Amino acid sequence: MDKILKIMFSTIMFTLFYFIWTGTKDINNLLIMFALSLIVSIIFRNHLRSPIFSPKKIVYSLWYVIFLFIEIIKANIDVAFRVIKPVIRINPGIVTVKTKLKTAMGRMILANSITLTPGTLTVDIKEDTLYIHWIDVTNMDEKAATEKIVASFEKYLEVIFD
Amino acid sequence: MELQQGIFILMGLAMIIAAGLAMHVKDLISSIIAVGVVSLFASLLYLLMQAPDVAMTEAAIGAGLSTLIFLYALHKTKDVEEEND
Amino acid sequence: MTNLPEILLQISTYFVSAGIILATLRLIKGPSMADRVVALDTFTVISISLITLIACISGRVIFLDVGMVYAILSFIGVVAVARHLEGGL
Amino acid sequence: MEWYRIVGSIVTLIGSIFLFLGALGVFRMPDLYNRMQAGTKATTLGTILTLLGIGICHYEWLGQILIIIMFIALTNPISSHALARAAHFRGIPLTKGSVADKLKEKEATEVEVD
Repeated sequence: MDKILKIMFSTIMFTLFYFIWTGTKDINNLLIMFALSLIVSIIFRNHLRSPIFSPKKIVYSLWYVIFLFIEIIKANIDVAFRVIKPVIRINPGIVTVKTKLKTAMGRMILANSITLTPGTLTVDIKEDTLYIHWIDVTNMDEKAATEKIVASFEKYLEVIFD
Repeated sequence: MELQQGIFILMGLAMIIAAGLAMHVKDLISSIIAVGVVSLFASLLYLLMQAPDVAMTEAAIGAGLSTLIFLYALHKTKDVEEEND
Repeated sequence: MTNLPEILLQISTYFVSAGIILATLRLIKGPSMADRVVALDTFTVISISLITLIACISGRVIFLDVGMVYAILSFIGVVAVARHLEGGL
Repeated sequence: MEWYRIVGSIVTLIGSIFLFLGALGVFRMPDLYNRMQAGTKATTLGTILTLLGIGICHYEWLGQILIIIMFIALTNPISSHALARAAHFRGIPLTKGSVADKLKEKEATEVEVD
């Protein structure tokens, strides 16, 4: 039952994307696209995620997107000031942090968010340890780095992907 | 009109430089990337000449598919090359 | 005053072109192949913006399709090269 | 008065300045990882703002432009992460004056255990 729900959800999403992309009004066109989406969804049925229906998760996702956008703007202003100075002043290194998230999807979103936020770039993930290239290392300790880099994202992601 | 011609000449020069890089570089992966860049510049040039369909095909085949095929071939022939060293 | 948007779009086209030239210089200079791949990635992503600007100036929707092809291409190319560097494919 | 076109073109101008700064960062930074930092962050926000500005100018294209923005925002960090991992696997070094390399220490201890 869960699998049928996943297949239906992804089929409808694919058809919706096709509709937004082409803006077609021809019903036959949309029916063909629906059939193709169904075939693709059935082929990839083992890799699909179940959709989020809980309202709390949706609210947290929206807050997370807004928070992430503000962080990205901060990161870009940081990069801009670093780049236009005549002498580039950096203090880079690779540090480790630990994450509390369990699911693979949550860890992927966390790694992508870390890549987009000020001065940090995810290099590798092994189990629950993230190896992060930090452009301005202020603290080599694992707990302090975790507190500084990961904690603000985990607060949201723990609710969304628990 | 002169500005547009200048942009065309600049892009042609960039294509020639990238093609020269593909011959000059020792490392094979860099050469493959340089060949892909020649295709990307050609595609941008087609785009500036108002031919988007040709540009799309050039980008998909020249820069995408041929790069993948070259990488696959390099992966297949690597063992032989290491034996010769 | 009426053609202020056109002037601003033209200035942004110059900025984007300068970015493409800088990425190409890094591609020529880059010491190792990984630097060249980074330059290629930057080049492709900046070209998407250039293509969309051209679409806005010339007013044809089909240029956006070319931009989408570039976006897919950049992702697949970089992931393929990374996969090859790690020894798979 | 087409105010939305002025707003859109100003957003596009800001985005293109960020794109230029990202390319400048790729050109000026000393080693691969720092280049990747500048490249990924600045090009992601620059592309988002440039496309969004054009979407405001031509509001009938907004659907397609939002799809491209979503695709880029999702795939750009992934490709950069894959490339950073592969480069570190290949042993491309960090620049001089780097403080720490915990990943290298980890790999070294794993080899000793084997």
